Amino acid sequence: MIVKIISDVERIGRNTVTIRFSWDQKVEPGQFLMVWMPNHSEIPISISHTGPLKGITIRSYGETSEAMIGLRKGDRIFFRGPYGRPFDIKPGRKLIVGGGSGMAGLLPLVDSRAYGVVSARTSSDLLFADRFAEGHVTMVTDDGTAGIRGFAIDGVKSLQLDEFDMMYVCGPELMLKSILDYVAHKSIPAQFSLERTMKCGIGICDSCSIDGRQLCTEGPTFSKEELMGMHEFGTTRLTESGKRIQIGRH
Amino acid sequence: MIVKIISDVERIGRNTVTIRFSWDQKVEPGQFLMVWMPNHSEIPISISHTGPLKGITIRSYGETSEAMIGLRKGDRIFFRGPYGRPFDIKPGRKLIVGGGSGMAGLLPLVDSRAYGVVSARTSSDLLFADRFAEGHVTMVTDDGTAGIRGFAIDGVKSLQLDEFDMMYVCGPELMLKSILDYVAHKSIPAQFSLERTMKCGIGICDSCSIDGRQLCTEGPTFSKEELMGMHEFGTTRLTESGKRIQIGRH
Amino acid sequence: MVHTDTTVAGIRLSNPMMLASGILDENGYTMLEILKKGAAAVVTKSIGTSERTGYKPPVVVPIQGGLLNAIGLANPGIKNFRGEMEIALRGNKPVVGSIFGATADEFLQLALDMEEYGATAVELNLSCPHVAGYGTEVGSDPQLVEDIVTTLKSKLKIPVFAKLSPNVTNIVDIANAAHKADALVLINTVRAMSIDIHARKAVLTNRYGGLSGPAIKNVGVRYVYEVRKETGKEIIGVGGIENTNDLVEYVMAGASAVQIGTALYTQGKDIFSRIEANLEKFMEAEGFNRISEMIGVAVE
Amino acid sequence: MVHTDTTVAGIRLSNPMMLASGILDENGYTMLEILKKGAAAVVTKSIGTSERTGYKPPVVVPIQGGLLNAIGLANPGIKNFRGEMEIALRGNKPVVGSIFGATADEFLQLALDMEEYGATAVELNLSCPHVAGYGTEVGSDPQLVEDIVTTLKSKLKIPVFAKLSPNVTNIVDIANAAHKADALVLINTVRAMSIDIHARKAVLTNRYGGLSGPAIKNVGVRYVYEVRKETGKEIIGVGGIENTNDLVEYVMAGASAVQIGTALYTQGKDIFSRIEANLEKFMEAEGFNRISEMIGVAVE
Ligand SMILES: Cc1cc2nc3c(=O)[nH]c(=O)nc-3n(C[C@H](O)[C@H](O)[C@H](O)COP(=O)(O)OP(=O)(O)OC[C@H]3O[C@@H](n4cnc5c(N)ncnc54)[C@H](O)[C@@H]3O)c2cc1C
Ligand SMILES: Cc1cc2nc3c(=O)[nH]c(=O)nc-3n(C[C@H](O)[C@H](O)[C@H](O)COP(=O)(O)OP(=O)(O)OC[C@H]3O[C@@H](n4cnc5c(N)ncnc54)[C@H](O)[C@@H]3O)c2cc1C
Ligand SMILES: Cc1cc2nc3c(=O)[nH]c(=O)nc-3n(C[C@H](O)[C@H](O)[C@H](O)COP(=O)(O)O)c2cc1C
Ligand SMILES: Cc1cc2nc3c(=O)[nH]c(=O)nc-3n(C[C@H](O)[C@H](O)[C@H](O)COP(=O)(O)O)c2cc1C
Ligand code: FES
Ligand code: FES
Repeated sequence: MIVKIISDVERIGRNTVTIRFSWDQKVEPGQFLMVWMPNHSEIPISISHTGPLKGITIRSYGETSEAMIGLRKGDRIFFRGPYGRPFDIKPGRKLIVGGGSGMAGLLPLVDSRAYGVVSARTSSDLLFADRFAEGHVTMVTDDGTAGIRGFAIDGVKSLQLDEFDMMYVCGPELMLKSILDYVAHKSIPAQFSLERTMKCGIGICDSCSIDGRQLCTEGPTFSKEELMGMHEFGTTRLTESGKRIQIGRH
Repeated sequence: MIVKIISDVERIGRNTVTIRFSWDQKVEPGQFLMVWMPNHSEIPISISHTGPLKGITIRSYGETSEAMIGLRKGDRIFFRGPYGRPFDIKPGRKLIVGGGSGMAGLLPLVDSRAYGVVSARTSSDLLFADRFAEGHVTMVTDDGTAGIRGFAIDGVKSLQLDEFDMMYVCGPELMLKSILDYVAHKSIPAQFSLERTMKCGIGICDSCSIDGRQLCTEGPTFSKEELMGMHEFGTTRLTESGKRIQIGRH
Repeated sequence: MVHTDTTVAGIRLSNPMMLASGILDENGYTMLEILKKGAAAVVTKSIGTSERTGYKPPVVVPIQGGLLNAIGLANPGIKNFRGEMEIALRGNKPVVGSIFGATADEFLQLALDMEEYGATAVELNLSCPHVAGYGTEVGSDPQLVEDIVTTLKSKLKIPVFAKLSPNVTNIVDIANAAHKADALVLINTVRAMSIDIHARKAVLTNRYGGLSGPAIKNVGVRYVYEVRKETGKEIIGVGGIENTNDLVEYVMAGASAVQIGTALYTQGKDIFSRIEANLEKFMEAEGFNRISEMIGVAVE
Repeated sequence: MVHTDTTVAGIRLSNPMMLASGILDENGYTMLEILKKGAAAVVTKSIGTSERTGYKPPVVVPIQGGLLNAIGLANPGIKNFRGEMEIALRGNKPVVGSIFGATADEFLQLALDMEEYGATAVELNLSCPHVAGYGTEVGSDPQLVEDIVTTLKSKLKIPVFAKLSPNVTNIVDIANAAHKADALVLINTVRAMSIDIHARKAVLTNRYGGLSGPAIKNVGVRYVYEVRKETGKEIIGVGGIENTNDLVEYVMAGASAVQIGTALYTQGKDIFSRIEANLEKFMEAEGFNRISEMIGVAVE
């Protein structure tokens, strides 16, 4: 395991923190770490800050992420990585679509010209909407407490897609699916970062697989074209035990 | 094991052959190989030809060397290496003193200005005396069948040592000892290549050691100064079992 | 002409390589992909009677020389595995169902289900080194091993492979106990552990795990050689194979075929086709026409 | 202030590192040199009652991840070893006499000679994996292990270390059988084999050999941890240690001291002083003042 001292913990939303630590390692947007909380578990977390002072942004969903957001400056953080295929960044104007904690992995892509569709269940869960330039963001909430009431796809539909050179999407798989269905036959190129159960992070345990490809090594980013041919995308996945289940909203 | 096809076997004396094979590996004069004869044993052999077409020169003393001199062109040769600290070659005029098969490891040092003292039990055992330039060699035999009757040291004593910039010596340890004793307090610098029982070739089995140093890794070449401080040099060594015995003539 | 196809326990294989149990073989689509990539057969991850989530991660730790794992026999339960078998079998190549249980009866039920699902053979995991009550605890008891194998052989039509543990004092005793199996699979992982010195704690949640990869290759070769020499049984070699030379080493030690696991991580999925191409070259250069000519040639 | 000195079985060591048996320890002068280079103690190569030349070379094969060896217990016989002990003892540091035998009586005679020669302790090689009648064949029989250890403890004044084999189904049984020993040494080499695919033959003349080096480090850590946890005994850890982190991993798994063998080949003789310097830095950074504070901290 790699071990680093936490230089800063910033609370950035309800149950959500960004943990910073210096780590002299080249990482690219879209890559992730397997972060180990001794006495809890090891979970995949995207790298939200890819400069020399690295950062990860965690929302607490369960035992391990809960423990992780309790970490303090000066504590140690244990992890392995970086893992995964990064986004293939295309020059030009970016459309960034993030659902829930999915925005964490998209943050390194945000630049002054990027436009964001940031969605969440409720307004206090909206992540990194403030990182886009003035007027460059559409917010979407399930409950309508901020921005458009609806799902991420509704935010996307409200935009003129041909203004953008590439679309980058991350969030729950059903959200990704709804967006893929919408853009499938449009000319905008798109890349999607998926989340599935991950145990090994290195392409051997098969828990994260989709249509024979491992999210942890061949993904988590996939192009529109790659996803379009996949049977499992948006339909079924394996649980921790390896049992096949229908994909539902989290 | 490294395996090579033998490109040539040259008989160069009584029970002595040179085996050639191409091997794309930098080796330096004084280094050796651990040569494996499957179904026999594995023995240390100096590299007598250090160019791209490598060569080793073997005299048959026992089972394994006997089998080795029976190898033919087209056969395979198995070995590991190169091992050992090479001679530290000093520019200038070389005095090369070889006893018996000890000449094999000295051969790569022979150049047009080098002078040789080549010794053996009897004339038919003299090795590589013909490789020195006309008039640049003194032969010595125990039985007087060629050159000076006596031991290598007698050949050395017949020379003006201050004509040489470095002396390189290889042969039975008692021969080396007699020469060291002679040159110890003379100004000529000298290097000696030793032979002791070798099992591993990589500095762990302790069978080749002398005064805490391993012939196979820290030797087999040692400078005059290094040897002068050694208790074991020319006095005792360990046998294959690890039993300490007095060093006698082979 | 060089032929890289071979036969083990009567099963024809287009080359001597199978995917090892537990690596990329819980999802039917992944198995299908591995078959497309050139594996001659796949072995499923070990399946038990009921669903288990296994241990909490870390369940795999990359270490020098290989991997350490303690997945904890996570599996969906045999009934939930039918669908994955169906998908994998679309590859039209052998699919071996690996199963684990605590008793002969459990193994039998699992094996009958696998047979019904269309498995080409069953592989008995008698050797998982890190779950109490299963694996090695079963596989180091010669009487129990004999019971299980005998029971299965009397009821099944498909071949039975017995996968043995290297974590025993005398492998030949166990191999003899499993003598009715159609082939023996050697070896499962070697029991090991990794401690994180900064966390001051074992990394695997289960603390103990199984070592796989290059670190155990020469251990596997030794078991294959010894069991081949002492029992003459057909053997499938596994442990640390990551290139053609490794495969040949196992075959010369007595393996009729091999399985590859950890190298999927270090070498990628192209490993099967890459090794197959190099194997042809090796056989050509060394004058072997068929795999069978190489099996056990080093055994003496 | 950081202190790297420690104690095992009542023997004071200037640091936790000893030279492992069988590596650079058949010649007294070499042992002396290793002590000068920073080892806190040396263990001699294993000595038996009579002279043995061992197997014909190849007796050592460098392989990926370490070394394979089958020296075959070459040794000059105990009577011829007195001289080497005398030379080694000039180092004024502990010299542990390793011995091997087939019976409790043989072990006793050897141990009494070692004691007379001035050995600081004796280490019983109950674990050499490749000579019939010795080593593992002795060390996997709990009754015989208990006999040997009990006999020696009743007659010797110096401490007794029992070196155990990893090639057993249940190490805890053997460790319990050796419970009267002052310390347990874990592990000896793991049984393995290397085949040369061009020669179509096992490389070692003895065919089977013992695997050492990094490949077995995590295996050794596991044995130390398990035996420490289950028996609480004092342990000397050995197997694949080549840097400070490896040493600390063994200590946190429960070792009071360690031995280093194969790394002499990969890292050279300066390994002892290099590790000692880095160990001080590690302890300082991690807030440990003494080795004893680290022993077994990962055991839970
Ligand atoms: C490639 C990848 C990158 C990721 N990056 C991030 C990141 O940057 N930040 C981050 O906070 N999380 C990220 N995740 C998700 C994170 O790994 C999970 O939230 C985490 O595994 C939950 O572990 P836990 O033990 O805290 O919760 P668990 O106890 O495992 O889960 C608690 C409950 O939350 C649900 N749940 C788990 N994950 C999610 C989720 N992502 N969304 C909604 N519900 C969920 C579970 O189904 C369960 O019901 C990423 C996942 C992947 C695969
Ligand atoms: C660093 C090194 C380099 C060497 N280079 C060469 C070389 O280039 N060419 C070469 O022919 N030999 C060389 N030798 C010697 C060679 O290794 C031995 O001759 C060989 O080990 C003998 O093995 P064997 O099985 O044939 O004979 P064994 O059966 O081991 O020995 C047969 C008998 O010959 C005696 N004997 C063994 N070696 C010698 C020797 N060197 N001189 C005289 N008597 C001996 C033995 O004591 C024994 O009585 C070298 C040795 C070393 C240590
Ligand atoms: C992550 C992982 C999971 C494994 N799961 C199983 C399993 O479920 N059943 C089984 O019989 N062997 C299992 N094994 C052992 C492998 O099948 C194989 O015997 C071992 O890894 C050695 O081969 P390798 O070095 O090629 O990986 C697993 C190995 C690994 C690395
Ligand atoms: C060449 C060699 C010879 C060995 N000889 C002995 C021996 O005589 N007695 C013994 O108890 N262990 C012997 N061992 C085992 C070592 O003492 C040690 O237990 C093992 O090598 C693991 O440690 P390492 O990885 O640091 O080498 C030998 C090991 C090697 C490599
Ligand atoms: S997490 Fe194991 S294969 Fe992707
Ligand atoms: S030959 Fe083994 S130490 Fe030199």
